Amino acid sequence: MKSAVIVFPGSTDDLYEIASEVLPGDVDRIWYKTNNLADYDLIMLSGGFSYGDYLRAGALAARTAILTELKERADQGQLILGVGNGFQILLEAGLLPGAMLQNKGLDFVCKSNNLIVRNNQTPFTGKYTKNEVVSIPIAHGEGRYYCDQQTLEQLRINQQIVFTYQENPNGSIENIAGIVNQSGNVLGMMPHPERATSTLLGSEAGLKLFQSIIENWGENHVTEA
Amino acid sequence: MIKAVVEIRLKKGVLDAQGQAIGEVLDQYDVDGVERVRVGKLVELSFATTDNIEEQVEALCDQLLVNHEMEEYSYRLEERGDE
Amino acid sequence: MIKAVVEIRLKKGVLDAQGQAIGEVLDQYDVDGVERVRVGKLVELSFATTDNIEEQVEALCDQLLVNHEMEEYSYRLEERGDE
Amino acid sequence: MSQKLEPTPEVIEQEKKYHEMGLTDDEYQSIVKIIGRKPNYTETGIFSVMWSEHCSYKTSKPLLRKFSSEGPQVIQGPGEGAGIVDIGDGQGLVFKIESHNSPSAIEPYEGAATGVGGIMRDIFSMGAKPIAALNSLRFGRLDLERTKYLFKEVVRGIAGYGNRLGVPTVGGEIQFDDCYEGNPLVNAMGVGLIEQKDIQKGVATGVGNTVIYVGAKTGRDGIHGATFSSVELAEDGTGQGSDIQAGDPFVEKLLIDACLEVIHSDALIGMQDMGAAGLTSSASEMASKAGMGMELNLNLVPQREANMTAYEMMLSESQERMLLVVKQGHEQEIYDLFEKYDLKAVAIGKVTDDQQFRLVHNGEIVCDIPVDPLAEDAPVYYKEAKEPEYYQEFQALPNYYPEVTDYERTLIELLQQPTIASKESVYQQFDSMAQVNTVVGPGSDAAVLRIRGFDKAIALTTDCNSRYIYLDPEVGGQIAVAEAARNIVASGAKPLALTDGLNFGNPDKPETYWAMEKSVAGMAKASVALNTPVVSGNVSLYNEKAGTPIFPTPIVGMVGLHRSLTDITTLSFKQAEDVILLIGK
Ligand SMILES: Nc1ncnc2c1ncn2[C@@H]1O[C@H](COP(=O)(O)OP(=O)(O)O)[C@@H](O)[C@H]1O
Repeated sequence: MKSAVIVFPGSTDDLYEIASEVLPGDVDRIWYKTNNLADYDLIMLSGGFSYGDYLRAGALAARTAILTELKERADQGQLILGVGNGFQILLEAGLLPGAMLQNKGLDFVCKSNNLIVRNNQTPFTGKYTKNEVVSIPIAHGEGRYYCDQQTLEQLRINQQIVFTYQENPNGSIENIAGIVNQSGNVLGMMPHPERATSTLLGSEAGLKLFQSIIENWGENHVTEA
Repeated sequence: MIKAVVEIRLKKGVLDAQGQAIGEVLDQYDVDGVERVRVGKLVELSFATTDNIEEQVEALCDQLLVNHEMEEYSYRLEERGDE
Repeated sequence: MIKAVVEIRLKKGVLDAQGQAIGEVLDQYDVDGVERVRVGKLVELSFATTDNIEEQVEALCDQLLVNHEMEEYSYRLEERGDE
Repeated sequence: MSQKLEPTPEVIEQEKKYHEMGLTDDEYQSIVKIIGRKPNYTETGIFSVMWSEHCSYKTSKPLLRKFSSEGPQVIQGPGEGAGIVDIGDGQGLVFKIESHNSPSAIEPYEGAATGVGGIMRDIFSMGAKPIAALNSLRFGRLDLERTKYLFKEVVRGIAGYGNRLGVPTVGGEIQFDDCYEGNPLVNAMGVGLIEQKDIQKGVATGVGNTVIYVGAKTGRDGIHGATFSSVELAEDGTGQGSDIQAGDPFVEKLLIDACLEVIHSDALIGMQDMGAAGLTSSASEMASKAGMGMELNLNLVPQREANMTAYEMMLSESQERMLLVVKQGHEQEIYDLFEKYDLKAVAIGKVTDDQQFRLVHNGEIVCDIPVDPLAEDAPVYYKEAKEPEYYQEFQALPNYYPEVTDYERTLIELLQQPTIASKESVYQQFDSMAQVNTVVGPGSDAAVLRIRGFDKAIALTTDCNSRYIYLDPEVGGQIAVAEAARNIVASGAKPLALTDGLNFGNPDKPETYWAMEKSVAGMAKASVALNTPVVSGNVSLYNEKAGTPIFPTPIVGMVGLHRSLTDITTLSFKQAEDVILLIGK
């Protein structure tokens, strides 16, 4: 298995560092100016504040050239995971529907947080049970997910809502914390699974997300191996 | 020099949390007639040329400055002396 | 109904980090004439009355909406139909 | 040209223009003696900032000498950007406290934000990766509108800047008291992790080596900030709009990443951040430390505004700027490295061997002064100390034993005090988990971070109860250090060393100076007794509003080491029936 984490100016290396610990095979740190994403089984966009989150969270990063290639990769079915700012970038780039607004309470919120797994039939969530409650922390100032009614209807019908908040921390529509695209290969989520990979730090509920990805990869590669 | 002043607002129906928060503290002030507060963004683009300004402003708004999922915009052009 | 549209800008000399970052990303776009980008705030106040609007707008700007250490403002009044 | 408006050396002398810059008559006379002629406007300004309390510690130096910075665990004591202690495995912990009180009193968001930015530059300019931020905040009564505003904006500023850096804010403390009304305290502590072999110093060695400027452009921000923070606030607490220093955390994040890469380049000789007194202090200190001189061409300095004068450029406190000295001929590799991070590096001068600090602007020499006296020969003042009358009065009072009849009500009333109440609404705004090492975040005695890859962790805390210090500065100083050490121990770690943020009123008042002297003596004594040497610190004086000083507030920032992750202890009760012990007397 081969994974990449795309890093923009202002992104953090948290996801890259943790992914390197929990994923098998190579995990490459891809600076946004390079672009060759062809060989990766999993492409991740990390958290942080790309371009300071100026204008709108994720907006400026979403307009860089590497996103054009990322869109092609998404169309070809490669797995793409955006966490926090990575989710915001996927929205701004149109890889996922909807938009992100400033938290309803206006302030940045960092705390431990319970999520409900709404869809465990995605390549990212196979190891969870449906409606499982998992503790995965949040840390964001612009995490209020918004979309129009029609889009929301689509999300529901296609089972694209993957995670919801048990207690809504930011005013997101329908408590939405994470969604996939229609084909299910692109996941964006505001909570940080990479921060929930060790009991020492409070939770390891995020590990199953990475394990689900590994398992999914394994299933798709049995015949080739 | 020409300056484009772009006004970006949240679409109707999108909760304007900032405007609402300001609205809630208004009674502490010396105002009685304010019914509603809305907060938006102002982006000023100063142009070196005078060609195709309108196309350029609109292209920029469509591609970058405005997120059409939740925002809408309007703009005006101003002739400005050197600032 | 009268609406006051308040434009709030950073004072001259104050670093506009947002405008600067947007300006740098602009180079990647199909615009050639933009020399400078500045980002400000837009606040719209809708009034139920027609009395003392100017005083009220100015009082609010002075006391709440504008940070006078770093910002300055201007405003216009618009007659608006019911929105 | 605005430069024409500057007063001539004669006018500066005759009309005592140097007073406006905070220099005394005696100080002016020593400058004339040092350079052998009357200084021009730029030179006078440069001396005034370098000889300000903020840069020279001219009033506090005699007191700071009482602190011990000795100990086998100390790798770097006071003198560089920050102190360093050994945490084993070839690693060091770099840390320091910095105050940003006066900027925060005027523009709380930017004041607090740039306070975080400044302390982080002190950390990474030494080659350390910033791994944690803490703070210590003081405000007036929370029921006043102005206090609410200051409080809210300071917290937002710390969050807005710190969160964007990807550095977790893991702890701090907040107290409210009338004495801070109009004069809030905003102290920020930065902590970094370093491989001892990577330690950088701010030196400019090697004749002909190139001086490189990196980061944000220079504007007119905070001109006179360094001298300003050494003068009492005007009664209305207001300042000029245009010289507010605003921060850009995005650029700082790029600087962190780029600077941590450049330390591995053989071309790098020295690096320092442009903090208070910006270009002036960084350039002259780097030259002086190396026993060299420096010549800069100010026309090459990246400028944000038009028609800046030499004076303005040298005194500007624009944020997110670094000064590097690199080997001659290797400039391009440095430019390329920064370009990778979308940052521009430009050569602005070179190292000379004549020990002069020489500046050229528009083809003219606008400053030519010997660098050593500028950086090192600031006057030192031994102020008069006098025991305040209240002290004997208080000492004579009998001990007070509160009589509590309704314990439940008293408890609730206590918990309602803003100083005691939960600070969750504050620290929830800080990203306390960034970098994924926070074992114990805000809300406990001390924050605990794991050191990834090793079976060890570190503990961090800031503490100071200024009320105790007001009542008895010497004992209060001891209590502050002891409290910090207790917080470290309670988390399961061994206290290693401390940094201090000394916030006081006007030292020209003998009663204030007395409190400084006594509290420093108390802290020094406790730090020796507990084997926690003082490795760095900061002094902020003139914290007065309309002549009333704040309580003496010497803040202690302490670090400790857990030799194993299994040593970590947490605050909460674990299960029913467990025995509760009360230790101490
Ligand atoms: N400004 C702050 N920033 C971050 N954490 C804070 C801040 N103020 C308080 N805290 C956290 O809240 C907890 C309680 O603080 P405090 O009320 O000062 O208690 P204590 O007296 O035990 O130090 C501490 O863990 C502290 O780190």
